[in-house]
Amino acid sequence: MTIATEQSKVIDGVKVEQWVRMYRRMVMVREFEENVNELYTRALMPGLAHLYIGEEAVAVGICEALRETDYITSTHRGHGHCLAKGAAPDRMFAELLGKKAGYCKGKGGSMHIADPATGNLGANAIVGGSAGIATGAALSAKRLGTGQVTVCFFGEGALGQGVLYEVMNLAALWKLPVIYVCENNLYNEYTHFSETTAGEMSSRGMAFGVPAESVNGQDVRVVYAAAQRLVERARRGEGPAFLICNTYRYHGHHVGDINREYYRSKQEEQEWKTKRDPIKNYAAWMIENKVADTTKLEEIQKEVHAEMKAAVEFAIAAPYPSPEEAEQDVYA
Amino acid sequence: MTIATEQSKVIDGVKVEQWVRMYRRMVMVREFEENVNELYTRALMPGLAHLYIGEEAVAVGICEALRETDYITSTHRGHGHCLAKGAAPDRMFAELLGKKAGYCKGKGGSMHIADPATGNLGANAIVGGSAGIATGAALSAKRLGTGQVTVCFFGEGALGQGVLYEVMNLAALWKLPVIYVCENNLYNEYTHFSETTAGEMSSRGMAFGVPAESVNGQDVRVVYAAAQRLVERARRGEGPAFLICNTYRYHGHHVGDINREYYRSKQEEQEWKTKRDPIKNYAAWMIENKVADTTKLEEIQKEVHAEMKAAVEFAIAAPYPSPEEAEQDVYA
Amino acid sequence: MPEAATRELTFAQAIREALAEEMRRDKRVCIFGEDVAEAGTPFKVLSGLVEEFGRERVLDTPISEAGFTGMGVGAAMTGLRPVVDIMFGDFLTLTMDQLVNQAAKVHYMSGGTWKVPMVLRTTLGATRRSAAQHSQSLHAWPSHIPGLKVAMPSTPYDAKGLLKTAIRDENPVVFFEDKMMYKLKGPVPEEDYTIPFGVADVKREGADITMVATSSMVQVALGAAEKLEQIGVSAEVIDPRTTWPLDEKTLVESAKKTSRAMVIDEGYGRYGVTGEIASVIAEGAFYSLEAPVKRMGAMHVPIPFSPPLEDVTVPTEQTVFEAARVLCGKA
Amino acid sequence: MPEAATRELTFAQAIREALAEEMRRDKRVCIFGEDVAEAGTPFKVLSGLVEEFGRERVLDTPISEAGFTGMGVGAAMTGLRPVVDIMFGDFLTLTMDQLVNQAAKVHYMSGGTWKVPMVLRTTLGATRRSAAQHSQSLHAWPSHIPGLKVAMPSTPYDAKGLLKTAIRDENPVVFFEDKMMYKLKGPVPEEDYTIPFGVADVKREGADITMVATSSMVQVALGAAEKLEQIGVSAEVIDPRTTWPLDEKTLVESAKKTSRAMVIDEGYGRYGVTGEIASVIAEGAFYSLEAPVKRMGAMHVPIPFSPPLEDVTVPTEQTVFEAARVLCGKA
Ligand SMILES: Cc1ncc(C[n+]2csc(CCOP(=O)(O)OP(=O)(O)O)c2C)c(N)n1
Ligand SMILES: Cc1ncc(C[n+]2csc(CCOP(=O)(O)OP(=O)(O)O)c2C)c(N)n1
Ligand SMILES: [Mg+2]
Ligand SMILES: [Mg+2]
Repeated sequence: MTIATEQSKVIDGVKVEQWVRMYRRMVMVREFEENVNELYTRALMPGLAHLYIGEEAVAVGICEALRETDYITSTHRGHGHCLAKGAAPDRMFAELLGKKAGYCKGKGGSMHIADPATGNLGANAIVGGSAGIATGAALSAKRLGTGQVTVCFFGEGALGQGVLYEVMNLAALWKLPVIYVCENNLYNEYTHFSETTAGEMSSRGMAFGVPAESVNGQDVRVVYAAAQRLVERARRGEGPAFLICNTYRYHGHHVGDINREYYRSKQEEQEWKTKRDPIKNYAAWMIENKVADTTKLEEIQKEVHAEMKAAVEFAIAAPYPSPEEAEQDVYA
Repeated sequence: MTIATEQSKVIDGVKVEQWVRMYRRMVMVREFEENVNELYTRALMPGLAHLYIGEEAVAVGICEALRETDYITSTHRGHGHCLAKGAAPDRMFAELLGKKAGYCKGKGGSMHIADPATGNLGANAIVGGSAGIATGAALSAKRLGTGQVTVCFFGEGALGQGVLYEVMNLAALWKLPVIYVCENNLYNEYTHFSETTAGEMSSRGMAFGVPAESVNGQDVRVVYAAAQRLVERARRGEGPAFLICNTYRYHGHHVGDINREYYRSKQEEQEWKTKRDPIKNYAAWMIENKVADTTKLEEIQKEVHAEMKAAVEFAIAAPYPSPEEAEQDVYA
Repeated sequence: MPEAATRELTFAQAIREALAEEMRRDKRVCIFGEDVAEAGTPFKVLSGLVEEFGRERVLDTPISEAGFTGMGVGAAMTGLRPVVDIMFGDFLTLTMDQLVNQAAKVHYMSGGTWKVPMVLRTTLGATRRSAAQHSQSLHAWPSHIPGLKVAMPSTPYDAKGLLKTAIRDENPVVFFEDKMMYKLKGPVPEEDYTIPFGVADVKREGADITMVATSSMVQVALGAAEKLEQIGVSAEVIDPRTTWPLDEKTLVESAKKTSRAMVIDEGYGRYGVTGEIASVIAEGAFYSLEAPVKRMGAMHVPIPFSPPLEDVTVPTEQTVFEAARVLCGKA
Repeated sequence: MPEAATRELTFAQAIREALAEEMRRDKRVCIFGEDVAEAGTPFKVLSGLVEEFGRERVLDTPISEAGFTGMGVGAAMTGLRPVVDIMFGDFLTLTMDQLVNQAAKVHYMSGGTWKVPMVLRTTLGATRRSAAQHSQSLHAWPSHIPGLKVAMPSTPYDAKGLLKTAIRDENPVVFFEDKMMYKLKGPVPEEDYTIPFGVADVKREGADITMVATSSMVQVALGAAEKLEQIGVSAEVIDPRTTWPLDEKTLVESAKKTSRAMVIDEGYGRYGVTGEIASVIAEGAFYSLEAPVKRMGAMHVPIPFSPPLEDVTVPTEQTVFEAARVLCGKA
């Protein structure tokens, strides 16, 4: 099998190795989330979680354009971002189950995965809450001359939070290397974004001096290309950007949101799932363009599947922190 | 003297009576503020005050387009707004001196003049702090069907406050009758707005679905015409607007800001004062267009001057509240 | 206390009923917040209200807590009586300027001319496995601020009566609901009733120790009181129901009677509600107290996610029981 | 306490010197806020810093308190040591989400992996005739929140030493300066020194009554102590210097010694600092106290503008003196 081994071959300006990695990462995110859902249904996970299924191309396409030392901030729907930036599934599952082996020693849970090693400044359960942090990290990078770029992920619901505009303005004034990535999945919880967002979404960037673009968030190639361009621009010192990725979440707002027909139709869901699935469509493109063949893709799926099963088992078997740990880590 | 008596004559589509009232009001504001400055210099006024001198055409032009029952919210630099909306100078001076006869019984002072009788929802010492209040008042007007319009005055420094965008978005979504009037006098305290404001200022409205305009704030006729149009539009139920009035404050940020050369040049000040003074230029136009003659204008100036002197004397003579009153009015 | 307890309602139903009745009574009452119409809030507390009152009076907002709280202030000043919905008490952080620099001060700063009859409903309480940004009990902050009133019911009956009072009050009221209590059932009469602010309720009479408990901690204290009875300690449980105004007299009189007091509140133990109430009792009942007033609040840590960690951060029946036992010298 | 008090500085100069020295020592220290560069702040506390350190390290921001405080958090996490300037303590309302849901919790939520070495400097204090939105003392709020430390110096010496400690601390520190105190002079040595957090300072020794006072109230308490001396009462004045961590031991030991205590703080008297400290003393010195701990804070009203009104809202030498006299049975 020549195709799969020719990792350094370049297709559409990108190495095959990278195309394959993006595929693997998207599959990882999906498999991870399927397992989260199952852990919830089996009552093995405390609390709730917000699944990223359907939006995989966004996190993966963006993070593919980042270096390991670059920063991200994430959201309540953050598993995809963390994985795409390189987090290990076993420690993530452990965190989701409140185990000591988790990224936050069980203190954070689903909505607060953070990891200095992969540049993950932390997921945030306050909508819009990490915009300041991301912009501050960009200030550090600029002042310290490290060349790092920060990506601030948020849902289109965060466009309601004024603090976002405060920091976009600052990022533009100070030409900070930060990309604001708006994941427009159409809903703020149960309310359609058109009921909460006046005006043209992309003008929300330009009004604060931040150039904006809007792309198909279901196509990892498109997302990656845009991210690549904007990240390099930021790295060159040319300032921030605002990137809207149009996407869709297949599941409920959170794992408990099962009956959704009062706010969106089954038909709408079906259409996104069947016609615009980021993994299926990307797989078809890969095969068509000889980036990989079916066997290779199936192999990846199997590997990821096994990896996730092992990670889940690791997490289930891992011990809880002991109660005394509640008082630790309040102060550094 | 025919001109002055022909109050109902119409010039440029506006009654002479109205043109004259605008002149009188601008002179009132200026005279009021000159007296405030003197009260400060004579150490008769507690605390500080932010003078509106130079910006008179904005408040007066806007409020001329409002009904008595319409609402305004005002700022730390608010005396002009209050007077233009119909506040009585004597009770305003009394408030500035902390006297019981003041609009707020001495509890508010310069930055908190409020008066239900003239639709003044209150001046606000939090930059951007009244944007929510103004938008809420517009919600009431719409829901109760009163036909009232609300004007929210703020300086361009308030463009830094995210809450402004939160409520503009809401006003646009709900088509609320509110006009956001941005008084761009070039400075946020001691910092030039170009150092604090990225992008195109007027796009800050459109990005949230609020149509924006930018006008010469030194020309009361221009301000009035724009306000008239936008207020009527809002009254018809066609939604909010964002009006930028370009203007200048002649004095310091507050009465104690005397040496200003470290942040702006004397030349700049001189230019605005001599070439773009809203009162002088308007007087010239009035005479040229036979709206009034010099005698009439001098008469107005004298009247206003006398009124202000009397108002100041009233305030100086008025008694302070008694200390027990400190505990009153906390709860309704 | 309920008189004609003909039926039981959950805490959530009691809240909803109070809102519905007030909205029927007074056309000026309206609700706004995130997902209040479309979804009836994530906690489903408002389900059905939009159907009855329409989208003119139940308004879904963008995720703009500061903005729509500020609009609540302006709307309240000009003729509406808004009930602003802040989904989680943790998001109060975003509304503090509107609440504290605006709502609380408008009446006073205007020399008593403008009024702000607004209610801000929000939640408190941990142990829902929601981690540090969705588990706080921040009611000490508004209680610290003159111009605000703060209510925190502990039963369906109190919830309905206090919410009606809040809506009819001419001042801004911050209304805290324990989100873990929404399914708690209790008697609620059909007739219209209100509960005055500043009147504590003795939830259980006792002779040996006074337990002042708020909101979520009232049930905990009652549970502990049961256990105490078994070891021969008679505990009086008092719920102030509003932290401001505070019914100091009832608290102090009880402590004078029992000579021992503790204060249990789910907010952080430091610089919060327990400090205030303990001070009031320590001062008022100084010559009667046989032991220092014992304070119990949330552990001074951000609320952790992991169940075994989270569970030790808030007072429980068991920890309250044990503290009371020690206080009464029965350890 | 100052050792080699070779010279006197004002409180403002002491703050400025601490910043300048720390900025020289550590290139990562930077300042941002409104008018910090161009004007050196309206209080002129920072005058001259931009000239020495340039606009890369002293940054004028837009009027975006939430935004730039949030940036402070992110910058602190990633290698800078920002000192965020919030002009008036009243504007803390705008920063509470960044401060409380972000800065205070990042370290804990991340399982101890990320740190937030940020200082937020702001002001407190009334009687400047600035009315309700520019006169508050809101330090009780951050003191209530685990993950934050809160310092509030009362002398130029403490200001410099505590600010240096704050800047070198690995945690978010909220630093309150009494704006009426900027011109107060006091001895400040030339040598580098820091003052540890959580160590109270006995500003005056005494035998008959313990006065715990914070920030602006320390001078007031010292003045009252002078007056008390004239009527034969020896007052001990203690400044905790940081409300969190709190040096409980020193406060309690003093109260045990004197058997009478009062707490004087310029924040609102309700649900604030006085409640906490009075409770700590009432509990720790329970068996030694001869009278209830007396609390004095700001009157429970928005701060009024008018001088005769404003003047009665905060404790003064005279009111503190009188309260102490009554407490000591010398009335
Ligand atoms: C400040 C704040 N307000 C409200 C919430 C409750 N909440 C959690 S997720 C969410 C909707 C977010 O929508 P969006 O930003 O589009 O993200 P999505 O869930 O669609 O990924 C809301 C309102 C919150 N977490 N934080
Ligand atoms: C939230 C807030 N931040 C800071 C201040 C301090 N402050 C008072 S006026 C002012 C500048 C305001 O500039 P602008 O809005 O342009 O109004 P102008 O004074 O020019 O009329 C600042 C920063 C404040 N009052 N409120
Ligand atoms: Mg969304
Ligand atoms: Mg300005």
